[in-house]
Amino acid sequence: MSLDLSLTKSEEMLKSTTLDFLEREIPRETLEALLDSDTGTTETILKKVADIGWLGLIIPEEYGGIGYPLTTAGVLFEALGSWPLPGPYFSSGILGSQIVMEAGTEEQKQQLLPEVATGNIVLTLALTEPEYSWDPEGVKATASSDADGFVLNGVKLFTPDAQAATYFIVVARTDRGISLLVVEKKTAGVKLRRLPGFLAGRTFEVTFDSVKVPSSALLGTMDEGWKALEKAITRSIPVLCAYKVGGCQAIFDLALKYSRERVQFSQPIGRFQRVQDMIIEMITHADAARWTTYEALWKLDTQQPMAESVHLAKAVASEAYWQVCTLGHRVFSGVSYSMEHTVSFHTRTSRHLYNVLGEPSYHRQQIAARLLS
Amino acid sequence: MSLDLSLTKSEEMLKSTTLDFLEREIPRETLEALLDSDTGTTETILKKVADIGWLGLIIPEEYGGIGYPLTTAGVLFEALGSWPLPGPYFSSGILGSQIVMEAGTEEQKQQLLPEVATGNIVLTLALTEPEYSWDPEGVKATASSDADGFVLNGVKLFTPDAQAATYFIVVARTDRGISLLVVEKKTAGVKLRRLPGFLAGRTFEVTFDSVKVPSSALLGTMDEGWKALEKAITRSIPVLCAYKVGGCQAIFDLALKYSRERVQFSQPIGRFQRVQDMIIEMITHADAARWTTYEALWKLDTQQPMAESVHLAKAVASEAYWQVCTLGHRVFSGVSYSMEHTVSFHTRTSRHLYNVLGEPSYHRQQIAARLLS
Amino acid sequence: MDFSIAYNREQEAFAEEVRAWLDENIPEGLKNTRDVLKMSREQFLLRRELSGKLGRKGWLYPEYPAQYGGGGMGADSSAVLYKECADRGLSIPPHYDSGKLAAPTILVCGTEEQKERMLPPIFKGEVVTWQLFTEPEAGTDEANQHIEALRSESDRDCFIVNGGKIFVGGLYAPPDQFLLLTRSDPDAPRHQNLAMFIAPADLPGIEILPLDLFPPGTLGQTCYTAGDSAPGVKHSVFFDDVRIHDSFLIGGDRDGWKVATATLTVEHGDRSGTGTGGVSRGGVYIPQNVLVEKILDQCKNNPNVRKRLEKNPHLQDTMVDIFIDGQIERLLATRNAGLSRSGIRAPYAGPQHSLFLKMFGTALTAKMARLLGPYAHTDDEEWGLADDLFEVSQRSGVCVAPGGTPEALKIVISRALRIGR
Amino acid sequence: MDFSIAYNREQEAFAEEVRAWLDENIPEGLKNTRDVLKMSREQFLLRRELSGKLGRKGWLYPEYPAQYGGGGMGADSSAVLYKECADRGLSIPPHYDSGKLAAPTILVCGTEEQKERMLPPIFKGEVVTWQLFTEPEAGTDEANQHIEALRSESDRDCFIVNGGKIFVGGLYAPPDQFLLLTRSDPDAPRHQNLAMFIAPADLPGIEILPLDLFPPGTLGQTCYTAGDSAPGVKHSVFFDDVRIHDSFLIGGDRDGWKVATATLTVEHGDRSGTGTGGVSRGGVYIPQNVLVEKILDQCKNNPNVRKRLEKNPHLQDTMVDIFIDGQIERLLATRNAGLSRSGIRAPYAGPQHSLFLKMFGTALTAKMARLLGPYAHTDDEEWGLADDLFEVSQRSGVCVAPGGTPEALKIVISRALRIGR
Repeated sequence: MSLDLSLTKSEEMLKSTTLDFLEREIPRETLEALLDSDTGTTETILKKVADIGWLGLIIPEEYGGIGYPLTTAGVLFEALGSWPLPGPYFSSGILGSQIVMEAGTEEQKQQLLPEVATGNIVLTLALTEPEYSWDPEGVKATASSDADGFVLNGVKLFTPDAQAATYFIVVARTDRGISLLVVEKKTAGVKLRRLPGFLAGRTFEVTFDSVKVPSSALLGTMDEGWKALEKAITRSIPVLCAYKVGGCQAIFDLALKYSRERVQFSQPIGRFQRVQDMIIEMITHADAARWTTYEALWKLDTQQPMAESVHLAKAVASEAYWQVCTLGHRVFSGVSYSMEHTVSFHTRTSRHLYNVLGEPSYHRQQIAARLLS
Repeated sequence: MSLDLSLTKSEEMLKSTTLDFLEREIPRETLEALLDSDTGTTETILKKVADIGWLGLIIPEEYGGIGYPLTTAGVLFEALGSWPLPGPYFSSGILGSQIVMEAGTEEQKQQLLPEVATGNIVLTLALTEPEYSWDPEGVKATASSDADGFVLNGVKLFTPDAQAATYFIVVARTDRGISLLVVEKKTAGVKLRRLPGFLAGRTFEVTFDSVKVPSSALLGTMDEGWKALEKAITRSIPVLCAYKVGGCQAIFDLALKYSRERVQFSQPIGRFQRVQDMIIEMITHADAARWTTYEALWKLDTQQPMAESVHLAKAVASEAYWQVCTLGHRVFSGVSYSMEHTVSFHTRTSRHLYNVLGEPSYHRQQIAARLLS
Repeated sequence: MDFSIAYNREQEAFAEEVRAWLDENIPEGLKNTRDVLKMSREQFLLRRELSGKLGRKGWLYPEYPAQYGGGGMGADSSAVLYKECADRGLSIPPHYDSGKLAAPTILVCGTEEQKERMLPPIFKGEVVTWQLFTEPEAGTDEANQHIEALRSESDRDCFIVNGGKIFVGGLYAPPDQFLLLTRSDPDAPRHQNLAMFIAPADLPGIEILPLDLFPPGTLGQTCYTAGDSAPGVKHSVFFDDVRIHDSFLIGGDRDGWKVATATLTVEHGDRSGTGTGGVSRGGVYIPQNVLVEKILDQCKNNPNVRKRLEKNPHLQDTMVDIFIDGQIERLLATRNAGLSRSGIRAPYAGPQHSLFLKMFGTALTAKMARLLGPYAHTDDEEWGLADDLFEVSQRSGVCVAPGGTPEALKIVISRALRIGR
Repeated sequence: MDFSIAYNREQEAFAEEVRAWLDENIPEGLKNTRDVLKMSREQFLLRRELSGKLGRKGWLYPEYPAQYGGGGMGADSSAVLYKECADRGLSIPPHYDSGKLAAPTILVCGTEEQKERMLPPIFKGEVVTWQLFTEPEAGTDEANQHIEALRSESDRDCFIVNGGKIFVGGLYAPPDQFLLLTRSDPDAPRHQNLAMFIAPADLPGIEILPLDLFPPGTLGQTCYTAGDSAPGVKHSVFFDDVRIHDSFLIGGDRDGWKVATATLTVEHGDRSGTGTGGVSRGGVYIPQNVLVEKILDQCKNNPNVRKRLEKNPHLQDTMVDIFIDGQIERLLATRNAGLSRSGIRAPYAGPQHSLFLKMFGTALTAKMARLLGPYAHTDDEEWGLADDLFEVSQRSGVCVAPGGTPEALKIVISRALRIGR
């Protein structure tokens, strides 16, 4: 067997430089401001992270990226999740670039990917709609083609990072199928509204009201966008899971430390069996998320059959992040209800990310179908 | 409000005379022998319990019974469940008598019910088959009518108390529907085989191989047996639930006592938070089972809409009994793995009863259908 | 047995009177706000106005002795009051107030003079009280108080108070008085070193600061309608050489723990009737679980949610889970009401129900997310479901400390079962 | 990272050798019995015969030092042995034996003379050992031993042992020797009053009685194939003035707790490599979870079960639950194997996996009943599903004590995380 679960040298280095960067560039007050902002980032930060390669990490070298495997992206996003750093880095650098890779023509890849890597353009996927669904049947938005290109109509709901993005990858119905269109945010007829709610994250309602886009906006082949999109989503999911793994591990580490230091009834609370049980539950959630995630990444990187693994990782990691946050609040109790407490940061993030790219129930159903077929 | 959750005087008396009877007549060794036997009872015990009225408790006075409400039967069966006393008392005195009440002609009631009340005949329902189901579609056994009566063919699986019974109420397909037939066990072509398995309880495979039964065996109206059966089952379920409530409470009481007395690491184990959490979980299961059960009984006795309540009680009480047993083993640990330990008695009973008259998943599905309709 | 909680004839007659009175007396413009954070100061003042009216009528503390300004009613009548108000989305009192903790404390542990002086303003809705127990270092261990109240050397009738409290109070500051737990003797052994006060909130040296918290509420814990009694906002309160006259001291100089225990018993949900010296808290009223009802309603009647359930039939089982736990919760409350009515004491029953409710509330947030998807996380007017109820309960579902953490409740239950210390 | 556990070239070559050897050497008539209770004495003797053959080949304890009769192999080779045997439904050793606990005890704490005397018979499969730790009064508190082993007044080289052990051993009595924990000094403080022996089982004064237990097994806890290493039956063992020479004493007269701790660390699943003084237990072999596979197979391929799942689609989510937990369990085992291979020490990891497995096993019994209905509760040849696997696992799912109760494992994990004592 060649079993080896350690990080490579370059992954170790990426991890430590990332944590150093966060320590240096994203102090607590900055993080709070970012979490409350509409974009989750700033021009300056975006420029800096592009410079150190986060946005082009998995984009092949020929398109201006570094060309790392997905596992390496997992290591990066685990570090980001530990903070938890918000921002459109996943939406653009991972999911966006993967959609372009899977769906785009050679010309489009050449044109878009280097721009994604430098942060000059920021992509986000606009897929779900008022009738929330991750299946193609959920797509009701239409793109009718005319001589000049397309006219786009519809509402995209729960669209993440819409304010930070400069371009949307819009999933829309065309004559005989589903197509992907790259639409600039500032096009006339595009309207954004951030969804209110403490746990809604930075998700938006994006309305397309007779939006005219040129023919060149069509990503790849007409009517055949869904398959490419599905593949790109599948490849991206475990990287998002790694972000949650980072969150789980960070809360566990914090709670473990707190349980050793916080004294109640004249002893560290970690001495109490009830607190121990929470700690044990937390690390088991965190480990379950970690290893399902990295196995899925490994399978993707080594071109093995992996559909079940990806669904597994998303189902497990989303649930784990949710539960670890809830348990974190129970270990910390009162102090963790502060908006400025790290557990609160994670709770808000975990609730929002629970649904992004499919909530556990969706992925569980995919697993059920595969187990019975 | 007229809320009053106390027992009536006569219920209190029934409870205490029942517990006295069990104390006196069913000592530990007797109970062990009964639990291992094929019938769960003996001729002597059957005679005695008939004498004190257990078998005719809810049979109306005009048919030789006492005519108590179902709640009173719940009080009796709670006491029996605390032991836990096996035997065909529920199958015959409750479910059997209810089926006859709901389905039988006046003549059949007059003929059968007094015999049930005296224990001269013992009924049990033979419904489920190899394709296990609680819906009418699961019934594949056939009763073809000829000049002399019916010819019965089929296999009834997981039939409880078949060895103790003298008559089966067989559910079978007839020309245009489902009919109920009262078939004497000793009829030619009826074959019994007890299902092996530690947790299978006293359930049997009963084979009907071209069994000839007279026309008079038909209970009530031809082809219209299902509806009456369903009603009788609905009325009987909460009484069975009360038996489980008795089991839950008995294990909780035992475990609570043990947790006060058993010393580990120089203190009673009840001082440990992990043990406290088990105890708390046990009493909450027990109370949930208790109050869902008695509310369902109250609704039945006062002719209120009750379908959801009955499904609720069965779903909750079956799960509760299962879990309380499992927790009981965890509190007692090693000693409770003895075949002679009270928790083991209950574990065997709880596993077997989990499925009788529908497992929780069946009843949950019934609730779902009602919530959405 | 009889599980009926429908009004009997006398109750129905009284209910008619209550309804007419409420029609007449609910101040114009008072709105039903599920999200306490959205309650304006103006709305809060309208609610205080209603408190006063209820109080003068004897309906704010219906079961407390009439001689001190309470209603002197039986449990059956108070149940009517609670239910009729709840039907209009109002709790009693209709805003955050720890008077319901202060009142039994005074009644059980106060002197006759204190009862006569302190109870009527509470019962008549003239004052808002905040409970000040929790400290930065105390947490679940309420006996571990650091705030000091020492007899003044120069004036032995006065205590000098120094220190801070945290996570206390609600919308809007300042209140009129505090129920204040302090350490009165730094050298005395644990449980014999505390003093309890009912102290004015406007004494010199008191500073009240709001905290920026995960908006807390009671909704996620209780699943009940009355967002209006949720704190909404929590505060820190600092005491800097504050002089409190000992006429505000409840019990003796070192009786604070005994007095606090009586109060905590109420807070931890002892509804079994006799726990607070015979004072029931309207325990025979079994409120509707509005959150559960709304969820089930959305499943059945919201086309998007229904479609979701049809496409994902296993989610129907989550719906059934919620239904079942809601029924168990209702039945535990009914059981407690039944115990209360028949005067039977089962000390584990109250905190058991509180714990069940709390754990149900937390689990419910996860189940809602599963069942309802991202709709459960926004209070958008267009896309959020059922007003802002779901988002609010999501928020409060993680805040399980108010009213006792689950861990504190387990300690209380274990004690009641005589296995814990 | 590399998650691959497929054989590499050297492993494949060795596997071929192993397969050929097993073809040749598995005694004729040896049957694969899932239900240990159904294993006849004849079958047990065939398994002992196989033990001897494996032992003489160095394959019974493949990773232990060759100088004492072990295989002296690396983890990669031992993994092949475990896997090839598992593929034939056999564990190593192929019957209940506590030699795997006795061996590290002797290796870590024994004298050189003891190692040379005691290890070869174990490694060569010549003796069966039973662990004798549990006492009627001891339970989870293994330090609380009452059985007495006192130095004889007349003959200081001998101990006189009196007392009893319970819930020990397996099919079939008697074994050849005991790993015996005793109290050697009634007056010494806790943890300094114990002595550990490897003692012959046929000394005068020893009586072994079978217990009538809920048939225990490791199946429900481990979900793994090898019913053949489950105890099947447990016994009481009584000692009545039994003389044990001190050449059988492991460690000093009062070192028993230290010695036991080394043993318990192994039993509680420390597979992270260094916990037992560098001796791994084949931890790099990740066994298939046969029970989970059989359940999923029934869901897919048994028409009755499949119909049940189609009629009750919410049961499909229970199936997914089982799948997911099975995957997590496999990945935790893989993680431990990975740690072991890279020599990284994470002391919580071993007991964490054991605890997960145990809780999974218990929860699985309820999930099986839900998923499979009453079929899960019978081992009927006609109507039971998948041989008698389901009924057996139902039985053993409630017996969570062997190998450490969940509570004991939580204590171990908490210690490893440096929060518990």
